[in-house]
Amino acid sequence: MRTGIRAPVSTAVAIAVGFLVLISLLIPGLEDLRNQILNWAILLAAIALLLGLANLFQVHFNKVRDREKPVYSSILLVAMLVTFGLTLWQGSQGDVPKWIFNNLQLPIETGLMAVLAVSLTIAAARFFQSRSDLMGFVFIGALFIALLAAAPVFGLELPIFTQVVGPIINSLSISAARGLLIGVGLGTLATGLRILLGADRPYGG
Amino acid sequence: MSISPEVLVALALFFILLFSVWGRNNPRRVFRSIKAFKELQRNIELSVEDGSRLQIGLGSGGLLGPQSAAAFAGLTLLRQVADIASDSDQPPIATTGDGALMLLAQDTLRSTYRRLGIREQFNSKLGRVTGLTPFSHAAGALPLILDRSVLGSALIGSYGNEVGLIAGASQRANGFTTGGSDRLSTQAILFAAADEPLIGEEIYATGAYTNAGAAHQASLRSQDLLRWILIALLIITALAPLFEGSQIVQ
Amino acid sequence: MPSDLLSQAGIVAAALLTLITLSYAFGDHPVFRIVLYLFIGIAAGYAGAIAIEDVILPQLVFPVLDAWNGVFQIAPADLIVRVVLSALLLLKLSPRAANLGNPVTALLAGVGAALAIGGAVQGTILPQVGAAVTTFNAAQFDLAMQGGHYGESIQVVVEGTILLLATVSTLAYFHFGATARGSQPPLRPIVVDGLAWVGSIFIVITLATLFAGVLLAALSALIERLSFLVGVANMLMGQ
Amino acid sequence: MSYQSSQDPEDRLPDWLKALRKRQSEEPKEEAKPAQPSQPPAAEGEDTEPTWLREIRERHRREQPTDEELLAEERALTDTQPTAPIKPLEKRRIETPFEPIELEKPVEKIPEPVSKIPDWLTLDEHGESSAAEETADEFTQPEKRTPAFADMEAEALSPGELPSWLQAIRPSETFPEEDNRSEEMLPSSEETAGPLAGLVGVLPAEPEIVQFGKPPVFSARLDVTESQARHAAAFSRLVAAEGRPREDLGRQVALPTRVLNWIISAAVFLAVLFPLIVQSQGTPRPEVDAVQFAASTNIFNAIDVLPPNAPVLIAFEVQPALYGELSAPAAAVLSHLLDKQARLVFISTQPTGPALADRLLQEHLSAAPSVATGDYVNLGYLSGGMAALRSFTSDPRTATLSAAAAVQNPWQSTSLLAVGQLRDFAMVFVITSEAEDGRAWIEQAGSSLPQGLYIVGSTQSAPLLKPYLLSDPPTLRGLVDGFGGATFYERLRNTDGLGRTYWDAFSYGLGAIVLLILLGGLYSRLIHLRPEKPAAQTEGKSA
Repeated sequence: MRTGIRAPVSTAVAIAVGFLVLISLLIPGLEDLRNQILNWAILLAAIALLLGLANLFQVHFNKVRDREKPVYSSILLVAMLVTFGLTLWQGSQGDVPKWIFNNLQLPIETGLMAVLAVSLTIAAARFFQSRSDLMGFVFIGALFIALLAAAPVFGLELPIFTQVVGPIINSLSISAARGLLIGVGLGTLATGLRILLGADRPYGG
Repeated sequence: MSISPEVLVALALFFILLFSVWGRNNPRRVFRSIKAFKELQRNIELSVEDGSRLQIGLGSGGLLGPQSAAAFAGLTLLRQVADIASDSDQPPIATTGDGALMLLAQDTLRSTYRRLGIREQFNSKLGRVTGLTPFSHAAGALPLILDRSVLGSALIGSYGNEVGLIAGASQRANGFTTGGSDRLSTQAILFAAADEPLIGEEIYATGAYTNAGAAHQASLRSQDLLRWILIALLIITALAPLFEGSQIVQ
Repeated sequence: MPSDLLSQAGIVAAALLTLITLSYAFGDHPVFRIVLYLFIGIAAGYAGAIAIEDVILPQLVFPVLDAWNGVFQIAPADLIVRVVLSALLLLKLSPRAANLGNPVTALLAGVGAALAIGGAVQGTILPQVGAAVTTFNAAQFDLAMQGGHYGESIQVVVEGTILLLATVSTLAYFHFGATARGSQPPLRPIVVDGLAWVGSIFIVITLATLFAGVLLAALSALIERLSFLVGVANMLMGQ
Repeated sequence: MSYQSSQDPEDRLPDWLKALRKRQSEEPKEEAKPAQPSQPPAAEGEDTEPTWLREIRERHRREQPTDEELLAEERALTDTQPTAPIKPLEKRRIETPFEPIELEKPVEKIPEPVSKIPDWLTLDEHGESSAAEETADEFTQPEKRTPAFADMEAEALSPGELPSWLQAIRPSETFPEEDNRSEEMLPSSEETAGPLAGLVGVLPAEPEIVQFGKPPVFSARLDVTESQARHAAAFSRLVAAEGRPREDLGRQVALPTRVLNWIISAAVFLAVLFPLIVQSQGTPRPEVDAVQFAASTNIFNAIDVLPPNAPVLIAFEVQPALYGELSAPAAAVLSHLLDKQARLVFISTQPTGPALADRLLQEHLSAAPSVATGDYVNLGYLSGGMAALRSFTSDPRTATLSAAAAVQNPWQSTSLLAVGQLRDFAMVFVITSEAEDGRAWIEQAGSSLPQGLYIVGSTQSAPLLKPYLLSDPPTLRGLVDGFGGATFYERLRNTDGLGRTYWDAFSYGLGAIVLLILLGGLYSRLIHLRPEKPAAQTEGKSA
């Protein structure tokens, strides 16, 4: 059995669908077609998410089978299957899924975010180790101003930062952020066009 | 003065096609140096030499929005790294937090392996989701880094704050991290916490800086040209109210 | 009461998980790993179930079941396309038939690329360029000129120029094209290089401001978590 | 379009649905919701259906748009579209990609080996032939190679030795064939699809620096072919060994660094814990006339004049990770809204948004009568990202909401009876942790809201959202961000809330962080100052 679909088919699909959606975004009259394609894409993305779930399951099932840190992987598998089954059964607003979300998932996730406070402090404290040039000084200097402008420090108000220097730094960074965003937009535009031109074929074409 | 969306898209398209033909063989026309790419190349070499693994992170932004472009840049890098390192003891591993991106990563690896004639060595574990939400995706990548299963991580995709966890773990384990994102706050985290950050639009230049093909280089040149067109437009738009104002005054 | 018991168990579980997660700040350890894997599993299971509940059932399964019974919620052609695309995508599960699903991932890539282009142009580039009109405070400038306060009008121009320079030089910083110089690093035109240098300072300032924002957000998360732990400790000691 | 599920016979359901039904009937879920008048009569087929399935179905049925609604949606979706036609250039250009690209010739499937010989062995020849036929490859031309790859070529680096029995059964005649392939058969950098088809060669990207070397194609192919067996032998080992820690002692983190990290962690934790434990409230709150909080004052003023029972839409775009931070400013603003007897309507484009919104209300605002009695509307999760958001902001009533909203028809509730368009809401709030989500709402909804939009944001989103406060006309009318915003807002209202509780810890934590960064910087500069380093890094990462 030959299972490969020839690349031109995939490339043609990507280009045709991509241009259709793009044209429908730029000129009016094709909204129905676009919505149709977007509905398919939303459905396919959801199915892809399930394939992701299957991949996660497979990777960790294999680890359990191969006795490669099986405790961790079996915890993951049990947690995944129980949450999946219960949420499907009761609905995402059901009591048990809500309990799991509020008392298990949320504390860990906010906890990980809280750990970031330490990780980022360490990163900033070690910043000069890797970068002791002018830009390093500018970064740390601006970081100090931005931090000191945020709130009183050890209970002491520092109006020079909150009312004078802080707003200046903020205003400059808003303008520079605009430049950064336009640049990101240009990069996005070019990257998207490469897919539509068939020059980039990440779908295996 | 303004520019309409369709004109901007048409211009970009035209410039890419133009630069694909014009001036592409001029050896003096090159790109500025970006340290992150040099370091990335060094780490790829290192990973091939000592048989260690590289992680290419694609983020968890998904495909249905503007954030998809960042992941496409990551997929280009994946293809290029796989081309070089698939032959090594430990081929690169692609991690993501989105199902559709996982499929594209697997497709990319599968086609690369097929092209290299080693399709039997492809394994779907090489393109995987480590978690299905942004933070759980990062959490899933932590053991890879903390256990030093990967030598380094190239994070090119749409990441949020969770990138700080990955970069932090990398610092703890003395691993190498480079990367960028379409989100500015993520770029800020990487600027401080990654070994070599890619800032602004530099992630979209990944293909051109890794010799991914003529189109990548042409699109980078068209980006440059559009940049100056927009700069001109920006200056005119910003100054116009003053001149209009002074005309009114006169 | 069982619900009370459940909620108290929830608080204790949440406190324990918080404590273990926070302990990662001091170093990695096996208990933290267990919590990490628990988290990945729960988040994945929850996300998968929501995908089924909110998208796959109403968009695919129910329409198919109804069509089976001769009732068409959506046009038959549309339904057929959905079923075929979904089936092809599911072939990705099989190592041997995975290639058959390539056109479907290609479709997703095409849609993604188009949305990226649309979003970049309509959502970022044009609005941001459009926002440049506010760089110079034209109203204040006009008023100053009309009132003969030329000093104030110059101030408006200077402020605006600095802000415009921040945007323009930042954009210029990223200019990639350069000229090769043998074994020397490639060089950009001097004007571009100069502008880029100015831009790099603005960029670094911006990144510092944004980094401060993330750091403060993380600090806030830490405070909320520790406050929760203190609350639970007080509750336990009070009992 | 008619829709009847009454003919859903049980026996036609797939097994897994049957199983679910069975379990459901054994454990009947509490019937909490009354049937909606707009629903078609319950059908016998549905009686045996699980509650959750039926709820989703019912919601879905209700959401079948009428023809009129469809027309409305069509109109709505055209409103922001530009009118100029697209250039025909793209259309002409997209024709070229359909040039025939032969990626893979049909290959007869090699029968599965009956012995224990692995698959790849039998595929060796097969892989060879298909490789020779691949003409659509994207290999670039042979490029300058890095030393690493030169090493790779050497046999010495071969990762797995080929067992002799493998050597014996290996079809060796394939190699000369591979060698004899003509240059044309080999892949080049030529673009094989798309409008760039036929273009060969790439621009050198800074030759001496950026040479992402791939091995020369010819030898690489030969290498690869030979290495198939070696790698295959090594492969099972390497994939399986992924979880094994690398024995690389040279890369162990130095003890002083670990101690330093430990000290930093302890300092931050203690600085935050101390004020929380002693419940200190000594840090001054921002003054009510503080200029930097002018955007928060705007929100206060707008809510203060809100008439009772005004419908207020709240987009709850909060990632779970930042729920902790956002709970303070969100609780401050929502409690003001609840005091003004606003009718709150929640929606979210995040799957976890509705659950978090419920949690916030129950955790911090349960004292409000409307929260205690459940007199608020949660429209649930709006799936489909930007496209769905555009549809919702154009015409909220036709948007597809999640199953969670299926519990009751939200549009029949008193809060929403008077709401047909987005502009019918007295105020629209976005509570967001990410600037991108806030931006999406501003861009999609800002133009259709004459009264503008209000945002309660995270500290990290504020720098990127502030420009919208200055735009002309202002699309964003007010912003409360982070603990600072929460504390200020509580001061304005003359109340104590989460902001007050956290404010001292925030101030002390911030102080500790500033101090640690300063000390860390000094430590790096003074103690670890290596004279040769700055010279080597003058270009820096940023340059």
